[in-house]
Amino acid sequence: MESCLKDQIGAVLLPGDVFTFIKTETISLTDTSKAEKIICGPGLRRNGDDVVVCKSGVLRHKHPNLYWVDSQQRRYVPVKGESVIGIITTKSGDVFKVDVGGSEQASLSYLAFEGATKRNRPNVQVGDLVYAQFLIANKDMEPELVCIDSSGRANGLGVFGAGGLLFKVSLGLVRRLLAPQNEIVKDLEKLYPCELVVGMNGRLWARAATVQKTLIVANLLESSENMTAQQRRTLFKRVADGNL
Amino acid sequence: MATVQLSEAEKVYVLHGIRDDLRVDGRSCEDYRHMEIETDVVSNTDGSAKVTLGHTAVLVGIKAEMGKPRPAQPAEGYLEFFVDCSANATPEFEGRGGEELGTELTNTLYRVFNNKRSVDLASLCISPGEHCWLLYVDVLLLQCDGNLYDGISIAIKAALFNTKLPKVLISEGEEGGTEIELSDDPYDSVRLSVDNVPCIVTLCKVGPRHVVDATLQEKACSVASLIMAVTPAGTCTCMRKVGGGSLDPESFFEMTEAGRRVGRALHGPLMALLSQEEALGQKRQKVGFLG
Amino acid sequence: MPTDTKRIRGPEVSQSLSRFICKPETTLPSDGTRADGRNRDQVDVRPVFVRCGLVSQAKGSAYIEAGNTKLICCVYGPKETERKDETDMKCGRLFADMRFAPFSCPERGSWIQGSQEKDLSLMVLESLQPAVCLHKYPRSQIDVNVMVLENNGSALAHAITCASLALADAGIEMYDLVLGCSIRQDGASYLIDPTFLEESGSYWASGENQGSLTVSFLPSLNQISGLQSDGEMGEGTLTAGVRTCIEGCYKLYPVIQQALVKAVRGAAPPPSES
Amino acid sequence: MRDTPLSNCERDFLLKAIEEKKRLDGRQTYDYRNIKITFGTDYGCCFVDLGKTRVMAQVSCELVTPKESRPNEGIMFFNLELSPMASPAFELGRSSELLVKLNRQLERCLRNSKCIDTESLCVVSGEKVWQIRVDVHMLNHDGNLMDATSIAAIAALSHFKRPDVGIQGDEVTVYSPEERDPIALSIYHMPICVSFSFFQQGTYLLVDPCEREERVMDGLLMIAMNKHREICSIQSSGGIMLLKEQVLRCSKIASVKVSEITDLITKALENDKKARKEGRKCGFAESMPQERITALKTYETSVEMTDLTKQASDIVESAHARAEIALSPVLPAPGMGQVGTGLQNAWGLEDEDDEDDDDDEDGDEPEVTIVAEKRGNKEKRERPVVIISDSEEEEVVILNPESS
Amino acid sequence: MAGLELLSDQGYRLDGRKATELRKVQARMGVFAQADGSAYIEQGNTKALAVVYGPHEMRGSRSRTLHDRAVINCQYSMATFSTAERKRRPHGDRKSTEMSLHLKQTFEAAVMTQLYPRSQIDIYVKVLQADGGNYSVCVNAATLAVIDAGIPMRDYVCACTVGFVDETPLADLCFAEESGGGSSLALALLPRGGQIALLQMDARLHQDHLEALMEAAMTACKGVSKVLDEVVRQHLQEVSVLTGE
Repeated sequence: MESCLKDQIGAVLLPGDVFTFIKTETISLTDTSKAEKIICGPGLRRNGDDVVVCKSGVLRHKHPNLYWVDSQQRRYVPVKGESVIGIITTKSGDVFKVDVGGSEQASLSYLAFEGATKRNRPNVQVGDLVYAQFLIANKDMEPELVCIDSSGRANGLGVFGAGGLLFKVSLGLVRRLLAPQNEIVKDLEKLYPCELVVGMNGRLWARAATVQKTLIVANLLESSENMTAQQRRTLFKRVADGNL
Repeated sequence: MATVQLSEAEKVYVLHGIRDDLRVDGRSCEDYRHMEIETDVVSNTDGSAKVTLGHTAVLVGIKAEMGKPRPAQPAEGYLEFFVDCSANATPEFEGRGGEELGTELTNTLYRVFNNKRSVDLASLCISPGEHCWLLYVDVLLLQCDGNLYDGISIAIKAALFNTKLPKVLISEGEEGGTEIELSDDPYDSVRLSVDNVPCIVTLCKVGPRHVVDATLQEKACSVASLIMAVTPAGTCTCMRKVGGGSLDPESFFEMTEAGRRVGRALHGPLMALLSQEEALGQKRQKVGFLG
Repeated sequence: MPTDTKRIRGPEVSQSLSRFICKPETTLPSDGTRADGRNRDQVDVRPVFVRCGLVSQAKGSAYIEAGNTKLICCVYGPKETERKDETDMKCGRLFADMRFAPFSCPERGSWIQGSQEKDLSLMVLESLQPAVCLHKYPRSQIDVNVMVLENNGSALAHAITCASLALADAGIEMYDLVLGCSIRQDGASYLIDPTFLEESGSYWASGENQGSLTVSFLPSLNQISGLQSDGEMGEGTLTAGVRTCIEGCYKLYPVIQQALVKAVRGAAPPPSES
Repeated sequence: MRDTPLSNCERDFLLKAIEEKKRLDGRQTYDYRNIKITFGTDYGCCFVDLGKTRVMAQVSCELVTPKESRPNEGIMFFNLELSPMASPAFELGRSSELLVKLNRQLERCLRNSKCIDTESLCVVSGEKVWQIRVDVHMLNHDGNLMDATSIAAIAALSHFKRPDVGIQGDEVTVYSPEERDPIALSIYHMPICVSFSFFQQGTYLLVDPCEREERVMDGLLMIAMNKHREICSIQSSGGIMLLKEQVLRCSKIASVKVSEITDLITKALENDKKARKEGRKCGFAESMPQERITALKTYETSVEMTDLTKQASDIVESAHARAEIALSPVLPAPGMGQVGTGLQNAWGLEDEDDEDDDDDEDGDEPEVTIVAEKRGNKEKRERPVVIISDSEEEEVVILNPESS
Repeated sequence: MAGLELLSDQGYRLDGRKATELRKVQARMGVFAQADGSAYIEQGNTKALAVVYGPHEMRGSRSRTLHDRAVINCQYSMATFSTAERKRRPHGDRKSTEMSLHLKQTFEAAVMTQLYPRSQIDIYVKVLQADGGNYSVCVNAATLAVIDAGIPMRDYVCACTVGFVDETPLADLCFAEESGGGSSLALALLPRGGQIALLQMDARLHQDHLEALMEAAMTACKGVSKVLDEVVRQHLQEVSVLTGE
């Protein structure tokens, strides 16, 4: 049954495409361990004996048996454990309301910051950016963010953002950027030093030495969304040569 | 402020005062507050009046337009009422907030004038079935401090008194139709008779007694009030109970009696005042809101 | 004026047919019996037909027929109040809405609520309010909807009666029933429970609105809960009119009570076999 | 649906960038974004793209009775629609402050300036006149709706043709386009609205703000003008304090911008006319202000390679001609009109030498621009997928302003 | 221009004024007892009332609350009898909504809103009689009302409408001049700093004349501000000095 999925790796799938698995009529008694198992990632659903595609995109595979559809979605859906960039919209009671670009605002407790206690509240203003991780994210509950890890350390999370630029890209690009050894990031590194915060919700924050360079970085990233590696390299090279 | 919130202690104080015929501001139960009337305050209108009753301030403008008589009453003109509860009075009236109260007041005014004697509608007719005067009576509520009905009705009466309609000359046109000509001379005008225009008296039942010209505090203490439109002759052109309470028949009859008495007493001084002001003529220093 | 955007209306210049029908002189004789055989100057209300619980979806409902005046009333609630910002949450709120069906009058009416209907709604509300134990329903609202199916006079009075019946049918706690009655003055005599023609007809015959009066009354408590009059009336006529109306209400009272008892019996579980 | 809130970080950055005369898309302070004017198949239908802002205007007409006060004048009616499609902040059917503001400004800009001969719209005095209705729909909101709206409305009005009528006695006959050629409206002049946004209590000024800039601005000044340098309306909005000098300076900038845009509209109309005459279904015209590499996210403009050199050399010339205009003052000298001609690199390479990266080559300005053109083309050619051909675009005819 | 000669050869206007002359301005503060601030102004035949409530808690939807400053809420309405032709609705039409918006902008610029975070200031203006320059008169009335309410402002906001006829700027237009078809410019000014809080112009005007027109408007505004200043001073004298302080 895996074979038919395997055949399609890298192909564009559309919602409603069905993978049917031909049942072997004869059950081999000797080969019990052959029962195939696959894991359906985002965009694939099991429907009875079939696997149905529910998002359009490219089918990806990860060894040994993980399959998912890589879609160019723009709207973010909170997932537990993901790190996102949020904007504080209101302070209410002992929680902040945070806009993460999802369907609902997430809540962030005052106490979910490193070193925060009842007495010692973090200095967070409305409109500030926070890099936070989802503690709770499911369809039935209000999503909740934290800015500490399980041991109470900030570990890179928390309020940030002075002097940089926030912009939005597609979720696909964000995932590409976060992939280990990503080419774009590498190319960018060569160009000049800059800071980059990547939120899984499609928000990027960049800061370089000057406003000018920050803008260049932002524009480069935005435009590398739809570029081939070749195009990107020439572009980056020209920037590096100072032709921009 | 269209309504106020009163604490129980305040209510008791007001109630006890009224029981002893001594109200919070020193009046007795059938006294009106200080009232100021000025006519001819808006020059764009054909008649206007401004009345303040305590803090209640009402401005009425009457505009006459030439219109077609209603098919059912071809030989009569008619009146159109509109009450604008402006946000000036209270922020609650902002936007459409004043509409509910405005409709209520407007409907009552239509009822008050729903008879032939209040205003001589036949005199508003120019040529039967074709042309008549249509009086737009626009009430502007500038400040609410209780007893809106009385203030409005007095202002309307004063404004009607002040209304001057240009004289109309009807001549036979060349093609058989009638031609209508308005007199250019501003002094050559027709006045309306306001002798039978009723004044509204609102009686508020507070505890066992009733008061006229209730302030907002007193209104907050009362469960029900009775609105009566009383003509100088003592007849009643409209009566209705407002508020969430009920009245027993005996006190109801008492109240109608009092209302009639107060209403009749109101007309004399009002008319005297209006003619007095009129007599001052053009020399009169117009005060408006500047005073 | 609100305008109806949902329907295509006839041209503005169009007029009702009735205006062009050459009517026979409708001047009612100012003495003798009335057109429908009732007597003047007597508390001679039209016989009424009352039935509760016709609308199954509503919490309570009532239908009333007096002569050709037919109306139906539904009560919904008590339910959670829609307006949360109201400061006074100790008491429940009563909402009343009275409408005329477009076909209810000789001339076609509009679908949207006119100012006259709003006025009548307010009257219904204020008449019912004293009778309902609103303090028993804090933070909630009760909706009363009255639809006039056919208007042959005294619609308001019957609407009040019908609404109080529907409230009782809905099991809303009340101090008393509310009954409505109206009269119309014609010269020296009065017509109780006037028909549509008498309401408007006598106006043109004598050329003057000699006064009409609607009273709503709580019969057990002997309280006037609502009153509305227009047309010029002297003191004597007014007081006499109110008394007559009260009398009229008392005449209606047993009929309404009976209907209610019948409704309650019908709704009660069958008595255990005995 | 609520709009994404603006973070403090974005606000601070934008303001800082503006102080340094940088804009998000690499434009200069007085530059317009790409303007593209497209006409639909019907008369009186016009799409305007202003960068990513996109509006559509449709003109229609109807015979109505005139207003009593003006018995022999036609009626102009303007209606704007902020559909939720354009921005999540817009709600359908609610008249927001923005809508009222835009609508009134459009009315003032086009009706009160009497740019259309309303008397010629009279058919029978006091009985029948044409009512010209202009519906403008916002399709995408990326700032500066007003300018896009005014361009779309006036272009659509100029494009529109009403049916001819004949009067015989009391009878009014409306002829179908087959019977008699429809008649264009007589337009006296073309008022075009130019928006200026102010930052830092009026210290900084930008033309054609994009959506993010609009969110951080203090106030807006809209000036409607025609190419005869007649001001048709001025409207300031947002609680800013202006000084007289600023208003006068804006009016000067506006006059230059207006003449550029007017030329563009005229050209677009001509192209459309030509296309129609040649029997093609629909016309298209596109402005092609100087394509610039610095705005890395270039709009998918179609540049033909054939006259690349010509265009580039044009730019080189113009750049040389105007090279003396300094970029540094906050508000350049009055009368500065060479706005957005691409003479300078928006990335301000002049200060790059002292930076510690490998980006040390200071760009010769004209050269840069040429490269810019090249890149734009390359991108265009190498990424044919990007152009999603929908039905409307299929009928598009590419007309290069340089070649036409 | 509709056959009317707006400016005679001798330089007089329809109502006998000179080109730069303002109409007679009369004003009074503290007209109503219940409002937090109120004022009434007559500018020629244009009469307007302004009432201020606030700063108070936000009313209605709380979502409009600003955490760093007060919200200014304006409503402009015209009495139905204020114009020569009766108006059907006092407010809610497009023009009134726009006017409300403009008033709001003007006062957002002038009132020191940052002193009252999370609160609301209501300014309600009612035109009782309209005879040209409605916006300007309303601004002037509202300024007085805001002062009467004791809300801190940067400066008076004075507004004036000017027109342009025969190459001459006319100050403080009346209705006949406004409807004459010439260009008219409404300008709200903070006179001390010469800052323009609102600028609005209608109808065609050549760019070269703009400066002269604005200059005339600013001069007229300064004239108005003198009158208002006097009114305020006199009012304060009456309420504080004469009552025995």
